[in-house]
Amino acid sequence: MSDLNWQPRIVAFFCNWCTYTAADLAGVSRLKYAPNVRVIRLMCSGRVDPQFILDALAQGADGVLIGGCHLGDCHYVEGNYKTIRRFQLLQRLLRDMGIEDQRVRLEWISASEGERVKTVINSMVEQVRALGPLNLPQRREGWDREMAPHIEPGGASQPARQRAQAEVAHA
Amino acid sequence: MNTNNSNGDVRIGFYICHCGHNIAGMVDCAAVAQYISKLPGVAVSRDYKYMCSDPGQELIQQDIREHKLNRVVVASCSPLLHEHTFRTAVAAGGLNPYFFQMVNIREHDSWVHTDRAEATAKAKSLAHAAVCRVRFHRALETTRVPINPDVLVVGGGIAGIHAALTVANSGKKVFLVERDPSIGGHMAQFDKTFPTLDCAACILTPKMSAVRAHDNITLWTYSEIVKVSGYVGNYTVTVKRKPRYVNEELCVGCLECINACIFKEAKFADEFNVGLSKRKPIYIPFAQAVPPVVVIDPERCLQVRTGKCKKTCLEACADRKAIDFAQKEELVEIKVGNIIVATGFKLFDAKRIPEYGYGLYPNVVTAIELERLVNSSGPTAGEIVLRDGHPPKSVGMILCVGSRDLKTNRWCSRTCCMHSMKLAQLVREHTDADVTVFYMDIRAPGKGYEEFYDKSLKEGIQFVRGRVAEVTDWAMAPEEEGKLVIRVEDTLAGFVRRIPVDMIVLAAGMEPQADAQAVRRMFNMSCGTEGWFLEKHPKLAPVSTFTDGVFIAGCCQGPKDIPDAVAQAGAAAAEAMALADKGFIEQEPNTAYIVEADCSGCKSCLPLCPYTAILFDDATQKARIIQALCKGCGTCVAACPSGSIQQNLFEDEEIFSEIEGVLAYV
Amino acid sequence: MWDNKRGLSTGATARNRYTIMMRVNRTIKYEGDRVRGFGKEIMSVSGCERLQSCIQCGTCSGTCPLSIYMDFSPRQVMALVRADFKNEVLRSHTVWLCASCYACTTECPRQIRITDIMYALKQRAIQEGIYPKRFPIPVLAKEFYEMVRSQGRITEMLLVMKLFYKTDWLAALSSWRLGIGMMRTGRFELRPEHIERRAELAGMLDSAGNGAAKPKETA
Amino acid sequence: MKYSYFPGCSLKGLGRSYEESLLPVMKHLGVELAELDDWNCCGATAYMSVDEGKAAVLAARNLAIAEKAGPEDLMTPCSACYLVLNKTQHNIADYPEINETVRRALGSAKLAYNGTVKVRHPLDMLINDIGLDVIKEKVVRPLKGLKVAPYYGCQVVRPYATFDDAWNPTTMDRLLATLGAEVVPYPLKTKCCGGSLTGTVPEAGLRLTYILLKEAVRRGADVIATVCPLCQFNLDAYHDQIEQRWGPARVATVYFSQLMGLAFGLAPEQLGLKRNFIPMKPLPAQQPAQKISV
Repeated sequence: MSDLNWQPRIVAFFCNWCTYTAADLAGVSRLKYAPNVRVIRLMCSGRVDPQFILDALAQGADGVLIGGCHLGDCHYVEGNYKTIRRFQLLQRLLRDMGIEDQRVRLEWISASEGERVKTVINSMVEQVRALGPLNLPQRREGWDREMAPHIEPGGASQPARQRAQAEVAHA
Repeated sequence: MNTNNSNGDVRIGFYICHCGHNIAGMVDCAAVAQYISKLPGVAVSRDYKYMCSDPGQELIQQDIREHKLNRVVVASCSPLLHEHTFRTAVAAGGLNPYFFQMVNIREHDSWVHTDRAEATAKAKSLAHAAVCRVRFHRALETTRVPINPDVLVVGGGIAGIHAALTVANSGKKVFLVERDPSIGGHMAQFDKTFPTLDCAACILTPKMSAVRAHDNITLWTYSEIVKVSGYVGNYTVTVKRKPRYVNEELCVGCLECINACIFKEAKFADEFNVGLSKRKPIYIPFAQAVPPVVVIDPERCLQVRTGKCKKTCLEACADRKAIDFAQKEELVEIKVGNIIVATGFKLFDAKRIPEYGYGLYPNVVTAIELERLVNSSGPTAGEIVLRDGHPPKSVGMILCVGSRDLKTNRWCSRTCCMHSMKLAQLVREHTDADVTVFYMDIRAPGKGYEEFYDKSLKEGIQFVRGRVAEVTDWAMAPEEEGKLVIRVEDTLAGFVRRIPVDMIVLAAGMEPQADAQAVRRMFNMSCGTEGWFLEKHPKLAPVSTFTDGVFIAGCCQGPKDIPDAVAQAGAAAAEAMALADKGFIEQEPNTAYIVEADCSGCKSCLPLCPYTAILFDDATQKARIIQALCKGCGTCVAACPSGSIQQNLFEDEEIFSEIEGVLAYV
Repeated sequence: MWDNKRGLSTGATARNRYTIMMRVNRTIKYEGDRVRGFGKEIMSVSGCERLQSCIQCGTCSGTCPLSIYMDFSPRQVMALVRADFKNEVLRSHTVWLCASCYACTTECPRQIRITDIMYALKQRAIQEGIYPKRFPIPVLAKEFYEMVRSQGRITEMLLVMKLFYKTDWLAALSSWRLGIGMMRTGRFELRPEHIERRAELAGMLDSAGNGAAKPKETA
Repeated sequence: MKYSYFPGCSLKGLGRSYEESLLPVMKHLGVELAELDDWNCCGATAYMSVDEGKAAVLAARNLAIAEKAGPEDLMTPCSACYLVLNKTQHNIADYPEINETVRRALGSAKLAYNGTVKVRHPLDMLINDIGLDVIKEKVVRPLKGLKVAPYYGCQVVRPYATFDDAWNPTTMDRLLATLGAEVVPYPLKTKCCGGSLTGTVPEAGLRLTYILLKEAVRRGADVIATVCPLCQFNLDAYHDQIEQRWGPARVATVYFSQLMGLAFGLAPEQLGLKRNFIPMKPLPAQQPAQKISV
């Protein structure tokens, strides 16, 4: 935790039509931004399953960024409205888990907003840097140790991902 | 095709592209290849100068054969650029093309970062993710959907006209829909065209008539698109046909009705002459209008507004019975395979720059107003006169009005330099006025344009380099009394000047149409920040949009002059024709499907699909996805509570492994 | 000192001089005449960064009510700053003729805050002592600065008296009619206005440091 | 209605007739003005010429005092003060380095500023808070037949004001029309009066003043209405020098608040009108006789 070389690690889910294209535009325009974000391309932000976000955090990400088309501009008409709905539910869950709002952000970035990719990524990296490491994998171990006496044998050793799936199956 | 579908014995080939200096300049490609080579399942890991080149592709194919690869990962540019190239290469090597994954380390890495170590680390982790992911890939087949060969062209300016004629000449059916009562657009208002000074009407009118006469073109003027649904090859479009209260087939354009109208005086601003002349409630847009029929302005016509008119027009029309007050707005549905959007531009409102006094001083006019004045069919029959009827002795032309200005529009409108020089030459031709052009930079880069600039200089037109600060009517010197005074720094001479003139012509720039955002949404296009429709690629796909089967041409994509608009219209027509002639499109196999065994029949996916691709099978009590209708957004996949919906190319396990991969390299 | 060649001499006297002897001036500039980094330094002052995108259109000069008296027009000053001609800019009296009416800032199509750039240049000229010694405008600025520092407020008549004293006391005499008028209308006031907590203000100004809001000087 | 009030140095000196007229007019409208405790000079344009950081500190001290005093908006009638206080607001918000300088300096006097004060000009407040309807009700002596050239000067509309247009402001036009005056179209309404250059470089500064006066005369104005103490002084005090240089351009210049006072029926003596170099002519005939001169 006190690692001086710690750098925020952020996993991003960008929709193919707007935000991913905008990130391409940022590249073509040679804009410079922080190297801490790893982009995973999906066709639509509506494909972002809350499990993806939880899994990324559980695997050691310090933050998750979701990028989609502006409302009303979705390539698939209304996928991004579904994204908001899920995102808001997930936010509640994350708050209950003690994960700060700034760690998981939803942003609308259209294909022409390369500049915005830069500002969003830079501001997010700074916010997460200020919050410090999330360290969810280590924290989970701690929780598991606390809970171990209270659950039946075998329960605690369930793989992390499956549990994450179970938790938000109905989000 | 190779049918190796087993995930057991995975043999991955990894290739990282230098892209010359583009990637290798910021990413240590050899180190990435070295790192990846140690990952489980990686049989080959190489770095190479240009993976997209023929030898690069050949390298992949050779490795597939020699090393028995069954998965390929290429780390290079954006998949939006070269995914197709590499999939084709993989297929040529004998593998199913979907055993391939691409890593974007150029646009998303080397071009946007400045620290070599960090950029290299990012490349490693992105490549790691692709290697994790690709092992879950499966062999997939594309599906073919037939294309309706008919084309819709939206907008009847010069771009729309040219696109419609080109497509129609190839033997395909075209629907040309125009909002105004006549086609012709802005070009119809021009007197001459630069740089050859040939008469706009002489070159445009034949094309307009050809549209009307063409067997393959259905021309709907005074009509607007209200709804677009479907997808490339199979669009369903709803067109609103506004009532013009005149039957186009019956009207012969004799104009008797106009003379007979109960309004004896023409008293309403004539749109075609930008308000410089008046028209009646029943009118013909302009002499060469196509279709050459009259139209009734519902806002002005007594009969339409109140139902209490003597209808003298009907009497004049007599037994031709072309006037029909019973006409109602109609919604017509058409089916087309491709759409060309050529909705044009709107002129900047010069009142937004109060310094130039448009709207305040009567002799400050816009370039299009002067265009009408100089036109022999215009309101003054071609005489350039001030509001008091006298010819001007001096004319100042102010460029970049509403262009290159962060307070209004930041872009260059591209045509105003040439347009203003053309008008300056016409003013010199028609009057003996001194003409001074106030410019920031003269932009004359087209064929024959520089020569045109030179001709302007030789004709004695004065050029002052400086952006005009203000136009006033208060005099500081005797020669300024009663004149409009331009205050400007002559930046080449290096001092401020006050220049009195009789008439000022403002070269108002171009703006996106007021309803561009609504149109963009309707056709599922993107806009740049300025509001111009966004092309798929600025260089290599300049008339395509991000929506297949929707193309753009002319000024709706950005300011351009007639030659460029026509060239773009031709290009858009060719793109549409190429798709139509191919006869089918291959759909990316990224559709969703139901794992029936897991489906609980809860129906929560049904309302999510905007394409109604999900049905509920009452017999099996399970959901079913119609592959032909699914567009592959994956919204239902993310929502399915039992995890029984999956998406090809974006399977849960593929994405989870990608997440794991990007976080694996620390 | 400022350039005498560009002084306030009228065209007529200049012409007379030429009839006697044609004087020539070398106007070429060598790279050594530039002070590298000066443009960057000015552009790094808060509010001046947009100078980079100046397109030399001349709207600033055209809209400036005082450009007609300037040796370099505001547009030229922008070009000179950007090209690192520090000595030329600081010696010109353009910056001192700026009356801070903000017309250029409002009208600039590139939204360059030209008035603020003029302030930044005035500050540097004063810091470096490059301005005409009895030229009243910088003297006024300095006297104003001192009076506010010590009193917290300005007593205009007192400021004017000091200005006359330090620049041209003869001018004070020629303005006697103005003085009489001021007394007649009850506007003549030499009793210094001041605030109560003068020490507090002085402390605050001290702790603002010397040019704390300015970037480090470049070599 | 209550406002904090920052008069600025000029309103206690050369521009005292501005305050002399503004205070009774505001009182007449039921507006309470609470003068800021121990306010200091805003720094005006001169301070920015010397040290930008200190200029920000000077203005910020006033803002901090206003913030401490209460939630009321801060009204300041002087154009220079209005500009400088607004500019400082923007600079503190936009530039972290200026914010830091200000924070440190204020801290040394145990002051702080959180950016909550709204700086308002009387014109803004009269039109948008009080409203022309209310003002109209108070008019007992309409300025019928009085031709007024509305002169805003530069700094009140540029570049930070949001209550009016920078090129063609109309708030004072509308106010004067409400008072019953005839508003003369005056295209120079936002041109610079010469500022402090009238004193330092009269050749340049006074010429600007002359152009303003000449055009007002040419357009038949009886009086110029202004909102700025420096403009009023420049347009009023230099007529002999202007006459000497370029010829006569005689027209009186008064504050809009003085015209409001007259229209409200307040006594001219109460409005500081006797402080003018060029006296305003008595109001046109149909008004009850009244003496307005030195």
